[in-house]
Amino acid sequence: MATLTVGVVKETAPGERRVALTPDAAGRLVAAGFSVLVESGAGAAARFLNPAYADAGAEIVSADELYARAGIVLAVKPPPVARLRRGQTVIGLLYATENPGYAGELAARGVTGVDFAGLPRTLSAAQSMDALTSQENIAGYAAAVLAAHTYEGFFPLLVTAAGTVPPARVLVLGAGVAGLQAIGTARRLGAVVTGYDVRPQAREEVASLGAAFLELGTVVSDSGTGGYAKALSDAEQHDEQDELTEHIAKHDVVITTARVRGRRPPLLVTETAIKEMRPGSVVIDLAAGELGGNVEGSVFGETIVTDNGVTVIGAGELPVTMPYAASGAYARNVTALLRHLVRDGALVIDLDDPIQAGVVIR
Amino acid sequence: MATLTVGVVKETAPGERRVALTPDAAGRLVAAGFSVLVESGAGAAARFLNPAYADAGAEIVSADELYARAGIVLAVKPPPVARLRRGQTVIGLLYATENPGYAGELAARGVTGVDFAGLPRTLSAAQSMDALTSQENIAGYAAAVLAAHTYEGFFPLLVTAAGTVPPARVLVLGAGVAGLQAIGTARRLGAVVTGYDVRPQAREEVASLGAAFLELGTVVSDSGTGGYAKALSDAEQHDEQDELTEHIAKHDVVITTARVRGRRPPLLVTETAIKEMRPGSVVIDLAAGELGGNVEGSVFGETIVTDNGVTVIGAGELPVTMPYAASGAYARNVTALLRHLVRDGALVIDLDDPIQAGVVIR
Amino acid sequence: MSAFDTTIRLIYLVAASCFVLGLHLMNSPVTARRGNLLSAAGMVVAVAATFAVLIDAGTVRTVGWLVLGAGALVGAGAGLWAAKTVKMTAMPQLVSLFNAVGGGAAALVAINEVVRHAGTSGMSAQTSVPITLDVVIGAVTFSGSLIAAGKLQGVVASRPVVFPAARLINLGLGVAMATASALLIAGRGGVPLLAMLGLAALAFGVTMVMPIGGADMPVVISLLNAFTGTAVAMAGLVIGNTVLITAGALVGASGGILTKLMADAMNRSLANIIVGGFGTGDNAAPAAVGPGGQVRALSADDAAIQLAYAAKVVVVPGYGLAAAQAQHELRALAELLEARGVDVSYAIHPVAGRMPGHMNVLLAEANVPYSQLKEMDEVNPEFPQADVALVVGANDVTNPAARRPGTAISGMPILDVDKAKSVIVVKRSMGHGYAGIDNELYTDPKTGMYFADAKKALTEMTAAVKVLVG
Amino acid sequence: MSAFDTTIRLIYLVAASCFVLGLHLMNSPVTARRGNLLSAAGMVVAVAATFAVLIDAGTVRTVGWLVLGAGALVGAGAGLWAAKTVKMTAMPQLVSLFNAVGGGAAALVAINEVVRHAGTSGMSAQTSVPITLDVVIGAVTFSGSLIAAGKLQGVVASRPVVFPAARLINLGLGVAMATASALLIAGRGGVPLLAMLGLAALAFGVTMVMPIGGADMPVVISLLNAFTGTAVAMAGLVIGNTVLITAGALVGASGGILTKLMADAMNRSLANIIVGGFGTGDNAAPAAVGPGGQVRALSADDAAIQLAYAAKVVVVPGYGLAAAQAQHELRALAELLEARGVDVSYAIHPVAGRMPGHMNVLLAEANVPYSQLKEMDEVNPEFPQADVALVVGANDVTNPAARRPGTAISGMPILDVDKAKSVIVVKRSMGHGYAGIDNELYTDPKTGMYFADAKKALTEMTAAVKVLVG
Amino acid sequence: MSAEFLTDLSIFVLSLLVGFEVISKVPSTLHTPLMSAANSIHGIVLSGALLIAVTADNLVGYVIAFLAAAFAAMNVVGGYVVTDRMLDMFRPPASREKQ
Amino acid sequence: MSAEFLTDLSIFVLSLLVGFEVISKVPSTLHTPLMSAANSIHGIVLSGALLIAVTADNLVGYVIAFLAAAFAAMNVVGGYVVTDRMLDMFRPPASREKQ
Ligand SMILES: NC(=O)c1ccc[n+]([C@@H]2O[C@H](COP(=O)([O-])OP(=O)(O)OC[C@H]3O[C@@H](n4cnc5c(N)ncnc54)[C@H](OP(=O)(O)O)[C@@H]3O)[C@@H](O)[C@H]2O)c1
Ligand SMILES: NC(=O)c1ccc[n+]([C@@H]2O[C@H](COP(=O)([O-])OP(=O)(O)OC[C@H]3O[C@@H](n4cnc5c(N)ncnc54)[C@H](OP(=O)(O)O)[C@@H]3O)[C@@H](O)[C@H]2O)c1
Ligand SMILES: NC(=O)c1ccc[n+]([C@@H]2O[C@H](COP(=O)([O-])OP(=O)(O)OC[C@H]3O[C@@H](n4cnc5c(N)ncnc54)[C@H](O)[C@@H]3O)[C@@H](O)[C@H]2O)c1
Ligand SMILES: NC(=O)c1ccc[n+]([C@@H]2O[C@H](COP(=O)([O-])OP(=O)(O)OC[C@H]3O[C@@H](n4cnc5c(N)ncnc54)[C@H](O)[C@@H]3O)[C@@H](O)[C@H]2O)c1
Repeated sequence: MATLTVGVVKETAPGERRVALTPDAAGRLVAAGFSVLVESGAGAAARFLNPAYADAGAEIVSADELYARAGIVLAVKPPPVARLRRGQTVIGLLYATENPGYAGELAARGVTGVDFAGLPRTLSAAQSMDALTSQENIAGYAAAVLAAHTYEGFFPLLVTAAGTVPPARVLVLGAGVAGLQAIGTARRLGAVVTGYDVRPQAREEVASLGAAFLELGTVVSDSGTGGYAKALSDAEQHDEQDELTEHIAKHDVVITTARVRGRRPPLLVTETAIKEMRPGSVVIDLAAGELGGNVEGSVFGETIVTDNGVTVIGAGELPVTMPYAASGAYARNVTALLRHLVRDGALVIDLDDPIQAGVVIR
Repeated sequence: MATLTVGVVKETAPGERRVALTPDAAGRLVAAGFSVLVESGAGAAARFLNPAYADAGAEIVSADELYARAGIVLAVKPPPVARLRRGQTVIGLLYATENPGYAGELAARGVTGVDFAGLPRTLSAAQSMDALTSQENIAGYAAAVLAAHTYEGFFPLLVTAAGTVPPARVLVLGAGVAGLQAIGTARRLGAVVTGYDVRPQAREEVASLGAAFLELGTVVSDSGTGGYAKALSDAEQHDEQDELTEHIAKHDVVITTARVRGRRPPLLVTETAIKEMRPGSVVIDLAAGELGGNVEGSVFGETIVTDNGVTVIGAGELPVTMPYAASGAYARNVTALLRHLVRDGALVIDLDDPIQAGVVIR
Repeated sequence: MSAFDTTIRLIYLVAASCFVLGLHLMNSPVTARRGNLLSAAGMVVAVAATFAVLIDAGTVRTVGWLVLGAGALVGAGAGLWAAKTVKMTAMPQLVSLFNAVGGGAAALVAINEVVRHAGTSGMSAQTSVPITLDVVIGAVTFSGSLIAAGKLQGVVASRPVVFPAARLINLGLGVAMATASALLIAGRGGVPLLAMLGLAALAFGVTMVMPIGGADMPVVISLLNAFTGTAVAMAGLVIGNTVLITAGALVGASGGILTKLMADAMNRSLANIIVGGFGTGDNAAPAAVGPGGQVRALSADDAAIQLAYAAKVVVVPGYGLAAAQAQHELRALAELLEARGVDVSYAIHPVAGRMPGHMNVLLAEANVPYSQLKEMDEVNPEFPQADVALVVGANDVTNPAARRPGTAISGMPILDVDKAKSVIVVKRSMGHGYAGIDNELYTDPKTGMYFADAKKALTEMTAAVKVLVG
Repeated sequence: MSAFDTTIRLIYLVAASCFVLGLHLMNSPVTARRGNLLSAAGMVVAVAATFAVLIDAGTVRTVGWLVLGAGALVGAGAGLWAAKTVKMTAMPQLVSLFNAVGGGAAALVAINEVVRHAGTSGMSAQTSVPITLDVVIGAVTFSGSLIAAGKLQGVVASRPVVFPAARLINLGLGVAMATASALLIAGRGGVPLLAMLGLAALAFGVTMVMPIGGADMPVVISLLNAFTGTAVAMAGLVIGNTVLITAGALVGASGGILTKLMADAMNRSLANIIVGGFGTGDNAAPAAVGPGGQVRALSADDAAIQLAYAAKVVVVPGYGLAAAQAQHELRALAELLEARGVDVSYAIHPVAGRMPGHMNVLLAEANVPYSQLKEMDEVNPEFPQADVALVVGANDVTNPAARRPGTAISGMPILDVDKAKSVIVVKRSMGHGYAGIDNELYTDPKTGMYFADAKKALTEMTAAVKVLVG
Repeated sequence: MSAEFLTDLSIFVLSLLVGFEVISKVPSTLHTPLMSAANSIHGIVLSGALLIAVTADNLVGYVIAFLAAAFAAMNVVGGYVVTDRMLDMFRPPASREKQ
Repeated sequence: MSAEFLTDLSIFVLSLLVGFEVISKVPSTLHTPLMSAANSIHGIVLSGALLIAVTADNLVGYVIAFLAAAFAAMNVVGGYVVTDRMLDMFRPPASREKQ
C-alpha cells in the first residue's frame, strides 16, 4: 500500500498568515500513515515554526521539492497553478464558482481541485470539514473584538463615580455564522446588541443569543437553497437600505456580514446612513472584498475615517488576523476532509458521494 | 459677583487625544454660572467638534486668547508653563510629586497648580473627582480588549465541529483599579483569568470578580498608606520575579498594572519569563512609562515582537486610545473638583480642607 | 368494661396511631420506608390482639381455627409470592389485585352478618345502612379492581371499551342496587336480596371501569382503594370494631386526597375520568405518540426524583436551551443537584445550537465552570455510567439515526445519550430539530419526555427537587 | 340516647371539624383568613349548642343565667376591646393574656368539680387524674402566660430573671405539687389540698417563665398555648364533653408542633429554652447588637413575606454580593418576585464594590437586564415609594452617616435606603465596610438584618418565597 | 375503665393525631397568627364554663361560674378578633396599593 | 342513635379528618407507593374476617370465614411487601453506588 504524500505550502497571497496544517494536525496525519511535507516557513506567520513540524514527523522541504513530491497539495488560498503538475490534487478554499478562471486552468493542467467553498453546508456529516464555517466563526469573533478595540467608548454599561456611560449599541447585519458569533461576542462585552437578517429563521437564532432582532417592515425573504439566503430584487434591496438607514443612525457600532452565494454582497449601509451616524461610530464590513461589500465606500483591507468621524473598516479577511486559531480550525477541516477522501491509503474520487460532488471541481 | 472664566486647552503632548472638558460638561459649567472658553479644535481628537462646544454655550477662542482670559486653565497633561500667567490656576494631571521641576516653575511664575494626582484616594467624598481612578479604569478595560485583539487565538472556550479551542489563560499582575477592570473584562470575554497583587485585600477583591488569585509563597506585603501598595525590598522583589516566572510561562496573555506611588514601577516580568512563554503570547505593560515598566524590555508606546514570537506592548497610556470615554470621565472629575473649589463664584483655596491639601501644589 | 376489653381497645388505638404515623412518614422519600414498617408493625399488633379476642371468646371451634388458619395461610402465601416475584412494571396491577381482595373481604364481613341473621329484619338503620354500603362498595371495588388490574396487565383490553346500550345497562344496575338497598335498609331484605345486590354491584364495578382507558388506570385504582377503605370502615361500624373504623376511614380519606393529587399531577379531572368513562367512552388525551412507538411523558416530580436520586447526571444542552434562554435555570438545577452530591457534567456537542460554540457562549453566560463542560469524545464513554442523561432542547445531536446510513444526519457523530441508564428529554413537543427528522431516542423505553418550554420545565424541576429533598 | 343528645353530639362533631379545617386553611397565607372565619363559625355553633343544653337541663336558675350573662359579657367585651385597640406590635402579649384566661377557665372547670363534690373522695382515677392534670396545667398556664405577657409588654423585666435559690424553690414547688396530686388522685384530697395544688402550680408558672429571656417569649407563649389546649381536653374528660376533648387535644397537638416549628425557625431547641431558663439563667444568643442600638434579626420567612407582599422592591447590591458571587441567586429571587407582579429594580451606587462599574460587571454576568439598573440620582427619589429596600452586601454606600460632616464618608452621596418603608439588609455580621465605620441604618427600627453569606441568604429567601406563594 | 372513658380517650388520641397532622410546613410569618388561632380554639372551654351553671347553687359555684365564663369569653372573642387583625397583612399587593 | 354508634361515628369522622390531613404535598413518584401503603392498611379488615369465626357454625359461615381470611391476609401481606419493594428506589445515591 503506497503512502499518500501531502504537502503543506507556504501561502503566497499578500497578508495571508494562515497555514493549511498545524504541527498538531500534521502529527495526526503522520500517525494515520500519511507522509507529510511542509514547505520551510509555511507556518511562520501563524507562529508555527519548522522545528514544531519536524517534531511532529513532517519533513521540511523547499517549495520546489514540495510541488514535485506531494500527491496532494494543502493550501488555504489557491496556490499558483503554474507550480502544480498533472495528477496532483490541490485542497483549499479555491472558490471555484467565483473564480471559474482558476478552475479552468486546473482542469487544463489535469490537476484535481478540491474546493472547501463547494462543501454542502447543510449536510450534517460534512460539518467537521466546513472550513467556511470555521473561518467565518473566527471572523465574527474577531469583528466584535476589533469593533470594541476601535470604538473609543465602553461597550458595557458602567456606573462609576465619574458618571455613567451608557452601553454601546451594536447592530449586526446578516446573522449567519459570522454574524451570530459577532452578536454573541459583543453581548459578552456588555453591548446592547441588535441583529438583522433576511432569512426568517434568523429571528429565533438571534434571540437565542439574547440579542434583539430588528424587525423591518418591508423586507421579507425566504431562505434560498443550501441554507443560504436568496438574493433580493433591486426594489427589495432598496427598501431594505432605506429602512436600515434610520436604524443605523441609532447605533454606535455596525458590523455587516451579509453575503449571497455566488453574487456581489448586498449593499446594506449606504453613504447616507454613514453620514447620519454619530462621530466616533465604527462600521465593520466583513463582506468587503474585491466585489465590494455591504457598506458603501468600504475598501477591502483598509480603515477609513469619514469626514463626520465614522471609522469604516473593510474587514473582508479577519481570520488572517487570528492565524493561530484560524489555522488550527482549518487544519481540522483539512484532516476531516482527507479522512473522507482517502480510503485504504488512496485518494478515491467518487462523485456520487454528496460531499465529493460538492467539493471536487468538475 | 464676578463670573469665573475657565479655559479648555487643546492638548499638545504627542499622542494625547483627550480633552479636559466635553461639550456636555461645558454646558453644565455654563449653566452653573461659569464662563467657558474652549481653544479651537481642543476636542477634535476626541471627536468633539467646535460647534458642539459652541452649542453648549462655550466660546471658541484661539490659544492666545484663552491663556489671556481664562482664570482657570483646564488641561489633561500639564500645559506649557510659559503660556500661563501670574494669578492663573491650572487644573490637570500634573504629577507634581513625580515632576518637581514643573511644580517649581509654576510656583516661580505665581501660578496655582491643582493636581489630580495628589487627590487623597481613600477619601470617600473625593471619589467623584478621582481622575486617576477614572483613567485607570479605562486603561484596564482597554488593556483587556487590546489583549484580545492582539492575541491570535480565542479568549473563550469554544467547542466546534472544527475542534475545541481551550480558553486563553490570562494573568493580571497588580489588582488595583486598572487590574480589576482588566480582570473583569477578560473574564467577560471567556478567558480563564488569574490575578495577583501584593496587597492582602486584593485576594478577596480578585475573587469577587470570579477570577482565581495567584498565591505566591514568598511575597507577602502590607498595604502602604492611602490605599497604595508599599514598595518591596530588593530581595522581596527578586523572589516575586522568580516565583512569577514559572506562572507566567503557563499563561497566554499577561497584563501588568503594578505601580508604587512615587517610585519606578516594580519589575515583575523578566526577560527570562518572556523567553519561556509560548510563541503567540501577548504581554501588555500598563505601567510602561519613561521610568520603565513592569516588563523587562517593554518600551512605552511601542509594540515589540520578541524572537520567540511573544508580543510585548508598552501600553502606558491606554486612555488616549479611548478619548471619547476618557474625556467624558475626566470632564466629570473636573466639574466635580471645580464644584468643590469654587464657592460663591470665586476660587477659594483652603489648605485645611483634606482634598485641597492634596491637590493644590504647594 | 373488662380489663381485657380495655386492653384490646387500647391496643387497637395504638395500632391506629401506627397507621397514621406510618402514612405521615410516607409523605417524604427519606422516611417512607420507615413509615411502611411502622404501619406494618401496627398491623401485626392489631391482628395479634384480634387473635387474643378469638381465644378469649372461646367460641371458635377447631374447624373454625382450621378454616381461619388455612385461609390466612393461603392468602398470605399467595400475597407474599406475588409481591416478591412481580416485576417492577407490574406492581400497579398487583396493588389493584390486593385492593380487590381487600374490598371482597370487607363485603364478606357484612354478608356474613346478614347471612348469620338470615336477613336484615330487626336491624336498626345504624346497622343496616353500613351493611348495605359495605356490600355495595366492597363488591364494586372487588370487580372494578380486578378489571383495572386486567387492563394494566393486558388481559382485558386496555383501550376504553364502550358497550352498546351502556347507559341502559348502567341505569338498570343503578335501579336494581337502589331498590335492593332500600329494602335491606328498611329491614325487609333476605339473603337472596343481598345476593342480588352483591351481583348488581359486581356488574356495576365492571361497567364502571371497562370504558376507562389504560392511561387513567392509576387514578381509578387509587379511587377504588379509597372505596375499599370506606367499605372497611363500614364493616367496622357493622361489627362495632373501632380499629376497622379508624383504619378504614383513614384510608378512605387519605386515598381520596391521593386520588385527587394523582389526577392533578396528570392534568386530569376525576369527574372527567369517571363520567367521561361512563358517557362518551374515553376522552383521555393520550401522550403524544411519534410514528415510531409509544412516548412516555414525565411530570416534574418524576423527573425530579430521577435526578435527585441519581449518582451521575450528564446534561445535554441544545438549541432549544438557547431559544428558551434557560441557561440560568439550568445552572440553578445543576447546582442544586451538585449540592446533593450528584456528579453533574455538561456534554457539549460540536454543532449543538446554531453557531460554532453556541453552547459555550450560552453556558458561560450562566457562569457554568469550564471544568464541568465535556467534549463529545470525552463524554461519550461516560454515558453508560450516567444514571440520567438530561437532554434540554437538543435533538439532532442526540439522534441515534445518525449511526445508520441513509438519513439526513448519517455520518454525523452524536452524543451517545441512548447509552445512559435513563434519559429525560425537555422540549416543547415532538417537533423536529434543524435536520427535520424524527428522533428515535424519544420512543426509547428508557426515555421520559418532559414537554414544556425549557425555562418553565427547568424551573419546575428545580422546585420539585427542592420539595423532594427538603 | 335521646334525639336531643344525639343532635348536640353531632353538632359538636361538626364544630370540631370546623376547627380542624379552619386550622388547615391557616397553613397558607392565601386561605388563612377564611380558615379563621370557619373556625369562628364552629365556635358559634358549639357555644349555641351548649346554651341549648343549659336550657334543656332546666336547672339553671335566674341567678345562674345572670352570672353567666354578666361573666360572658364582661369577658367578651374586654376581649373585643383589647383585640380591636391593641397595636400591631403588642399582639403577642395580648395572645398570651387570652391564653392565660383560657387556662384559668379550664382550671376553674376542674376546680368547680372538686368543690361541688367537696373533694375527690369517691372519684375514680379516670376522673381524678384529669382533674388534677387540668388544675396543674391550667394554673401553670395562667400565671406563666401572665408573666410572659408582662415580659413582652415591659411590665415585667424582659431579661432573664434568676432567683437566688431558684433550684430550691422549684424543688419545693415540685414536691408540693406531686404530693398534692398524688393525694387528690388517690381520692383523698379536699378543697384545701386543691387550693394548695393550685397555688403551687401558679407559683411554678411564675418561676418557670421568669428566668427565660424576652427573645424566647414567643416560643414560650406557644408552648403555654399547647398547655391550655391540653388542660381544656382534660376539662373535657372531667365533665365528659367531647367537643372540649377534641378541640383541646387538637390545640394541644398542633400547638406542640407549632412550638417546635417556632423554636426551629429561631434556631433554638425547646429543651434549651425551658431547661436553660431553669438552670443557669438564660443562654439565648441575643441578636447581635451594634453600639448604636437594638438590631432586629430576620428569618428567611420574614424576609420572604415582606418581599412577596411588596408592590415595589429596590435591590441595593454592594461589595458583599460580589464577594459571595451571589449574583445568580439574586437574579433568581428578583425574577421570582417579578413573576408575582412585584416591581423590582436595582439601585447602583457609583462606588459600590471595589472597582468602577463593579456592580455592572457583576449583574451583567447574571444577565440582569440593563433596563432594571438605576443610577443613584434616578433611584433616590423612588425610595420613599419602595415597600422594601433589599440591601445585599452593601454597607458604606447606604450609610446615613455620610450626610453628617465629620465621618470618614462625609460628603459621599449615598443611596437613600433609609427612606424606604422597610429595609432588609443581607450581610454576614455587623462587620464594617471599606470605610471601617458603623452603619446607623442597621439600628433603624424599620431595618431587619438577615445575617448570612449572601449566596446562602438569597437561596433561602427564594425558597421561602416559593413556599409562601406556592 | 368505663367504656365511656375509653371512648373519650380514643377521641382524645385521634384529635391529637389530627392536631399533629394539621400543621404542615408553615411560613414563619404565619406562626404567630396560627398560634393565635389555636389559642382561640381552646376558648371552647366556654362550653365547659357555661355548663358549670347547670349545677351551681351556692356563692362559690356562682363565683366560679362567673370567673370561668368571663375568662373563657375573653379568650374566645378576643382570640378570633385579634387573629383576624393579624391576618390583615396577607391582603394581596394589589388591594393595598390604594392605601 | 345509640351512644355506642355515635361514638363510632365520632371516631369515623375524626379518622376521616386525620386521613385528610395526613397526605400533604407528595412528590408524584411517591403516589403509587403511598397508594400501595394505604392499600395495605385497609388489610386491617383481616381483624374483621377473623372475628367471623367467633360466630361461624355452619358451612356457609366457614366458607365465608375462609374466603374473608384468605382475601384479607393476601391484602395485608402482599400489600406491605410490595410497598417495601417499591420504596427500594429511595435508597440514597451513595448506598447504590456499589451495584
Ligand atoms: N452549531 C452550528 O454551528 C450549527 C449551525 C447551523 C445548524 N446547525 C445544526 O443545528 C442542529 C443542532 O442540534 P441541536 O440538538 O442543538 O438542536 P436541534 O436539533 O435543532 O433541536 C432543537 C430542539 O429544541 C427544541 N426547542 C426549541 N425551542 C425550545 C424551547 N423554548 N424550549 C424547549 N425546547 C425547545 C425543539 O423541539 P420542540 O420544538 O419540540 O420544542 C428542537 O427539536 C444540528 O442539526 C446542527 O447540524 C448547527
Ligand atoms: N467602586 C470603587 O471604585 C471602589 C474602589 C475602592 C474602594 N471603594 C469603596 O468600597 C466601598 C463600597 O461600598 P459597598 O457598600 O459596596 O461595600 P462595603 O461598604 O465595603 O461593604 C460590603 C459589606 O458586604 C458584606 N459582605 C462581605 N462579604 C459578604 C458575603 N460573602 N455575604 C454577604 N455579605 C458580605 C460585609 O459585611 P459582613 O462582613 O458583615 O458580611 C461588608 O460590610 C465604598 O466605601 C467605596 O468608597 C470603592
Ligand atoms: N448544518 C450546519 O451545521 C451549518 C453550519 C454552518 C452554516 N450553516 C448554515 O448555512 C447558512 C449560511 O451561513 P453563512 O454564515 O455561511 O451565510 P453567508 O456568509 O452566505 O451569509 C451571511 C448571512 O447574510 C445574510 N444575508 C444575505 N443577504 C442579506 C440581506 N440582503 N440583508 C440581510 N442579511 C442578508 C444571510 O441570510 C446569512 O445569514 C446558514 O443558514 C447557516 O445556519 C449550517
Ligand atoms: N476609596 C475609593 O473609592 C478608591 C478609589 C480608587 C482606588 N482606591 C484604592 O486605591 C488603591 C490604589 O489603586 P490604584 O489602582 O491607583 O493603584 P496603583 O496604580 O498605584 O497600583 C496598581 C496595583 O499594583 C499593585 N502593586 C504594587 N506593587 C506590586 C508588586 N510588586 N507586585 C504586584 N502588585 C503590585 C498595587 O497593590 C496596586 O493594587 C487601591 O487600594 C484602591 O482600592 C480607592
